Amino acid sequence: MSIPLSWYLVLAAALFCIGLYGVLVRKNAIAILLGVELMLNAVNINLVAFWRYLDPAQMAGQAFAVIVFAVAAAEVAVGLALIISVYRRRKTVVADEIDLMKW
Amino acid sequence: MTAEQIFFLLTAAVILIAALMVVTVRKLLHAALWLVLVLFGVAVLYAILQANFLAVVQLVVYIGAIAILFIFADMLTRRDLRDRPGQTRFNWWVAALLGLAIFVGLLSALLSVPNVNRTPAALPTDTDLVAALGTALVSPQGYVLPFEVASVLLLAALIGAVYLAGVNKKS
Amino acid sequence: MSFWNDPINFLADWLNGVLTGWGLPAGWATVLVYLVGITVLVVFAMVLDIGLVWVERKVVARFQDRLGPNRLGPFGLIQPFADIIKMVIKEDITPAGADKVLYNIAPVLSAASVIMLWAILPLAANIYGVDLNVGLLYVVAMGALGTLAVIMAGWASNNKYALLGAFRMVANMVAYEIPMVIVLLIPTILAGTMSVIGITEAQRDIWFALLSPLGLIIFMISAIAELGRSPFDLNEAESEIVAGFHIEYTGMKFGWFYAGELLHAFTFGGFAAILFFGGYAGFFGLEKLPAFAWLNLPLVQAFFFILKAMLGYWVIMWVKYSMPRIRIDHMLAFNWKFLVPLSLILLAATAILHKILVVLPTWQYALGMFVANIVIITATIEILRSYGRRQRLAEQRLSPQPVEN
Amino acid sequence: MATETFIWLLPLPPLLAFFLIVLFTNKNKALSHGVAVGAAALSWLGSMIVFIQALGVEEFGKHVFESTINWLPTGETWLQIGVRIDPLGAAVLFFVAWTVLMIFIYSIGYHNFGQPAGDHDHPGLPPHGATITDAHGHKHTVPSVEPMYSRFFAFIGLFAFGMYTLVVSNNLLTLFVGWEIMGLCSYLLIGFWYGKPSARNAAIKAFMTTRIGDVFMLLGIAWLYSYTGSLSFSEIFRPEVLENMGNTMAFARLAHSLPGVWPFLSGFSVAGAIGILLFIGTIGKSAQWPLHVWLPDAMEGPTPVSAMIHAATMVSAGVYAAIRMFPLLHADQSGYALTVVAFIGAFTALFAATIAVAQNDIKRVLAYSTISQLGFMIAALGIGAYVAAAFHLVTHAFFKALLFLGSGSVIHGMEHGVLHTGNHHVDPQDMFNMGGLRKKMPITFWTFLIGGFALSGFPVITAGFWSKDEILADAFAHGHWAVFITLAVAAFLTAFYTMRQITLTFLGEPRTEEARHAQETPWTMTAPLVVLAFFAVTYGWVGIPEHFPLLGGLVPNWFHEFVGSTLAEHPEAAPFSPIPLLTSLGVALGGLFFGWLVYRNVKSPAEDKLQIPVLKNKWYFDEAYDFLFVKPSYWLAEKFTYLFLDRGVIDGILHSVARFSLFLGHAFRNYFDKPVVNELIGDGTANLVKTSGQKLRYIQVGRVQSYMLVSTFVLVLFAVLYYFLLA
Repeated sequence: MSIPLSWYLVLAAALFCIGLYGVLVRKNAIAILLGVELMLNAVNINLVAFWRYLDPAQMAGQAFAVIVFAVAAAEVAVGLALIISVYRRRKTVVADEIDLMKW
Repeated sequence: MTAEQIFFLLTAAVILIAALMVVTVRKLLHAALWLVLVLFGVAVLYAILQANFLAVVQLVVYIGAIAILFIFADMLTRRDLRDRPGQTRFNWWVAALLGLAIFVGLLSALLSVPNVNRTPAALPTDTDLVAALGTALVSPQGYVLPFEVASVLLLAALIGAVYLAGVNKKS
Repeated sequence: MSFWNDPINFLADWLNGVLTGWGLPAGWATVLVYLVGITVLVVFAMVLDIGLVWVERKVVARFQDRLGPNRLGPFGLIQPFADIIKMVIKEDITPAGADKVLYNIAPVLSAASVIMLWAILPLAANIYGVDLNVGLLYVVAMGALGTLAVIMAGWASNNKYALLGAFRMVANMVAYEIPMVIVLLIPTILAGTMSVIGITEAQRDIWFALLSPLGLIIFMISAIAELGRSPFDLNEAESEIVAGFHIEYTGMKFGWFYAGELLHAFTFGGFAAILFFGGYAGFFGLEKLPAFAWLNLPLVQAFFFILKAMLGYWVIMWVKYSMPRIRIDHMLAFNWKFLVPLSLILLAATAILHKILVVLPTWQYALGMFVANIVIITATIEILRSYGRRQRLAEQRLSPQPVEN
Repeated sequence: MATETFIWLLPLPPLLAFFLIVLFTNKNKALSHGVAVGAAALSWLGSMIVFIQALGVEEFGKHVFESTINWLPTGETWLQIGVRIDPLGAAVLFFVAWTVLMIFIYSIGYHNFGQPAGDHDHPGLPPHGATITDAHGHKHTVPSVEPMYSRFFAFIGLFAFGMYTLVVSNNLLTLFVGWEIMGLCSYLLIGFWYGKPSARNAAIKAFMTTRIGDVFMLLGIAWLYSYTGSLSFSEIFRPEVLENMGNTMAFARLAHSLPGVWPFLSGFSVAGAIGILLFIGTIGKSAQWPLHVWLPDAMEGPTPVSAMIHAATMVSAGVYAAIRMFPLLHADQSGYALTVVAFIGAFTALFAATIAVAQNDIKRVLAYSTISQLGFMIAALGIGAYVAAAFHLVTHAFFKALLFLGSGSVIHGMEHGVLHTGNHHVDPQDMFNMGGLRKKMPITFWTFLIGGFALSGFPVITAGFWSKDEILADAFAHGHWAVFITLAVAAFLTAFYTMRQITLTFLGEPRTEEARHAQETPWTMTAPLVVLAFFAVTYGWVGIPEHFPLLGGLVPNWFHEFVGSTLAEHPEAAPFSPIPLLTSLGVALGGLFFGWLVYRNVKSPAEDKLQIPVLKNKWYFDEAYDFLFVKPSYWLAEKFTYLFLDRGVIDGILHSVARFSLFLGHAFRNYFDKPVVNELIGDGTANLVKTSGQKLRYIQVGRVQSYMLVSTFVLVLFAVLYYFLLA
């Protein structure tokens, strides 16, 4: 007996929600990005699991996982660069304190 | 319950516990290292799913680059870390409830996939999966356009990150 | 199946038979055999590592016009064991304020990242751990784990020298990973696979070193940088930051780093042999002749592989003990402004030429590839020379001119 | 490669050379002439291959090399262009290839390649010579290299392209294209030394004069196309098409409404009218009366070479086109067209010969001689002697090229003498400054002598004799007495002025210090002379009439058979008669003898009895044209068009339009733009946005996670609602 598809789906959903929780509650902007990474990984697990369980000859799942990798890398690079840039100017990485754009 | 299932459950447990640690631990560096553990677990999952290429790329890109980047960023912005006792916002319980609600919603949506307890499909025996993925990514019948768009995005991100994080020499 | 033709499977079958004979279920027996195999592989690597300590010390002595260890045993062969005993019995210090868990994990992770490379290292056509179809990427992935170990060690030591050393090391490794990945694509293109076995088999007629000498050079440079050995050893530059990221480590924890580095160097020698010198095969088709059929015996192949790996390792040592240390900004500039563009050009040229020339007979194909490499090398040298000349002239203009009285 | 495809490539090397020189090699003189001469040699080689292949084809007149491509879509059909080499084309191609190659080689020497740059030479002026110091410290003035050397080779490359295009065309369109390219090049080359006012004026004159002919030619082409729907020779020369055109009255309505008023015009058929229009193009190009005035002035160009282009090659193109159009002229039932042609040709032949007698400039004599000889060909064409015209065209091209190159060589030698003495007031082109050059420039002398004898029609050995004799024989045989006598007189004058030229230039003793120091020119100039002299002698032997006494039948009359087969009906060779033979013998030898007799002792223009003002001044044609055309057009341009039409009428209208627009703009701005657009629409929108923004800004708290929390909450809310309401 091998692993049913549902196990992967449950795991991915849980990982996604943990990531979402992290995004919503962490004060540190870097930690918010960590949460985003968790969510992206949850998505990738689903993509790959569906690829494996539905039609392995069709490469869509893996291809999109690769593209998610690229997007994640880009997001982290730009996000962290933004945070560092903000930190240089304002000496803070707390997301709530970065509020220049309020009214 | 077979050895494979046990192995999966162990990995899943590691992933979930590590993920919870990521969103709860106070020291950001430890959070980043817990994230590495999550990522490693996900790589193991990929390996179980026989997505060898993705498993290795997960290690190279996520652990080798993204996690390192997090650790660097963390060290560069370190002063904040020790000054603050609470790392969690005041309304964390709202977020937790919302997360739970979304978890339930996602489950109900995902588990409604037909035949959700199916077993893995048979792998095509005649082709190399890595070669097939490579062909799919660069063939015009496959995903060459999204792939190229992603590479342009990466380039733009690279330039943007260098510009943002670099020290402006003029000012 | 005889031992001489397929030693690993022969032994595994024998062990499996023994275990099932004892009444174990077949599945458990297989798992146990695998575990035994892994253990044997790791032990082999570590024993080799002990030998490497001796080799390294002897070679460095020769380079420095000394004799090296020569008291314990014949030619000082027992010396490494004395070293190990010393390390094991030394006091194990954990600095105050250190992040204990990370501090203790780091050396293990460092050594593990090297030993895991041995999983895909084929000693002979049928002596290998596993034949991954993404073998080359796996090498890079393990390098990433090594990076992680370094930064963990540097952070956990709670020492500014350690952290500085770790930063340097990580900058070094992340940067040189890029030419490494690019240049790994060249054997991939030439062989049409990322599996190390496949690449080795593709070199039965001609070594990739002849098809892509420039690729070999770039690979060796980035491998040395990846190792953090001289001239890229500014992560442990003792004149500036004492000993880099392992400054606080003592005893066997330091031993793990040390062993890991030695084994890593040897392993990269091995990968150079696999990627460019035909690994266990690569006798230019000689083994197809009946008189040389013995070249296909696994133990002979393993012997030749170790020989080639030793040669690569020797080159790494040679460089290490003859080159001065490079400054960090020079090192990064060298990578980003020179090595990466050059490897990209080489990659593009190789890919295009491969597509064009692949229909030709082998010797014409090889000649075309070789000539292309030579052309790129010559052009590079010319560009460097003219750039250097301009640089020199500019400096001369800027420097104070001697006043003529 | 099929020969047809090969013919396409013939014109291309000189064109490539033109672009190469203009774009890349214009700084390097050796490279430039290398490219140009190489291109000319390539074309020459190709032409020879085509010519030899043409010789090998049985009944070549019926199996010509022809290939066409569709070029421009015109409604439902295509305008086709293509190449065609038939017997006439092959004969012309032969001499064009040879003369062009010779010009190119000659130009190297003529422009003093290898000499130092001049002391104070300017682009646009002829080189003035350079001073060099030899090993002993003596200063010498030597010829200096042309400052615009590369440009010259570019131009003649383009010129060669035009000529080849014209020759290989199978249709009037590309023929006209090549024709116009040559027109442009002749303009550029005549005005090559644009620093000289005379050269500028000559260039403009040549361009304008030939343009008159070209306009009529274009009209003819357009008429032809609208009538037959095609421009390709094989289409328009089909017998039924020709017959149709020949039988249709061109001006039927005119003749109907004005009966008997203009019987000459009304008798014209379409074929005749079109033929005459096209023939006017030839008049311009080949410098026939009354459009002959440009050719003598064209001698202002770089002395012999461009003169040679204009006189030996390009003007031949005009005659070539006329010969091509012969079937059209011939198809005219009334015969008026050919009469006009014959009249103009014969008149020009005589008229130009009279002027040539009184000229002192060595090149001008040759220029008028060219006009005269072209008149011979045109006259031959007019009396239906198709083959004779073509024959004279070819032989004339060779010996006139030889003469022009020879005269250039003479001038070059004289310039050497001028540089030696330093007396720049001596005109190196005036024959009265020469004399006795026979000893100084032997090669030039002997080749010039051969060319001159060929021009005069010296019996039996020279090519000119055979071709001219054939024209006279044809005129006699067909009973065109007027033409016969006119041409005989012209031939006498030809021999006379030729001998005058030779006597003044080469014989006797040097009349000036400069002539005493003249020098033979380099091999690049003399080698072409020798080659051309060879053809000036031998080319006549391919066309000896069969019934000629003694010589007839020794060699078959190849030229007549070959070129004659171009026409649908093979023309009969004229029956042999002693009268024209004796006439041509008499006029040639007589002219030569009298020329020598009269001028052997003449020392200066004053002693020359034939310097009659009316001849000296070319029958006052330039003055007449100036009074009749140039002055009135200046008046029209200045007084009427500029002052009245442009300044008065058109400017007035424009100014009032502008004033009205200004008024309208003011009105719009003050009564519409400012109040309505600016205040109501523009500012009003802005105010609206501003006010609403001020009210709404307070919901922005600036905390990114709060936003996200709210949006997640809303998402969950919607999901729940969706689930309960819709699912």
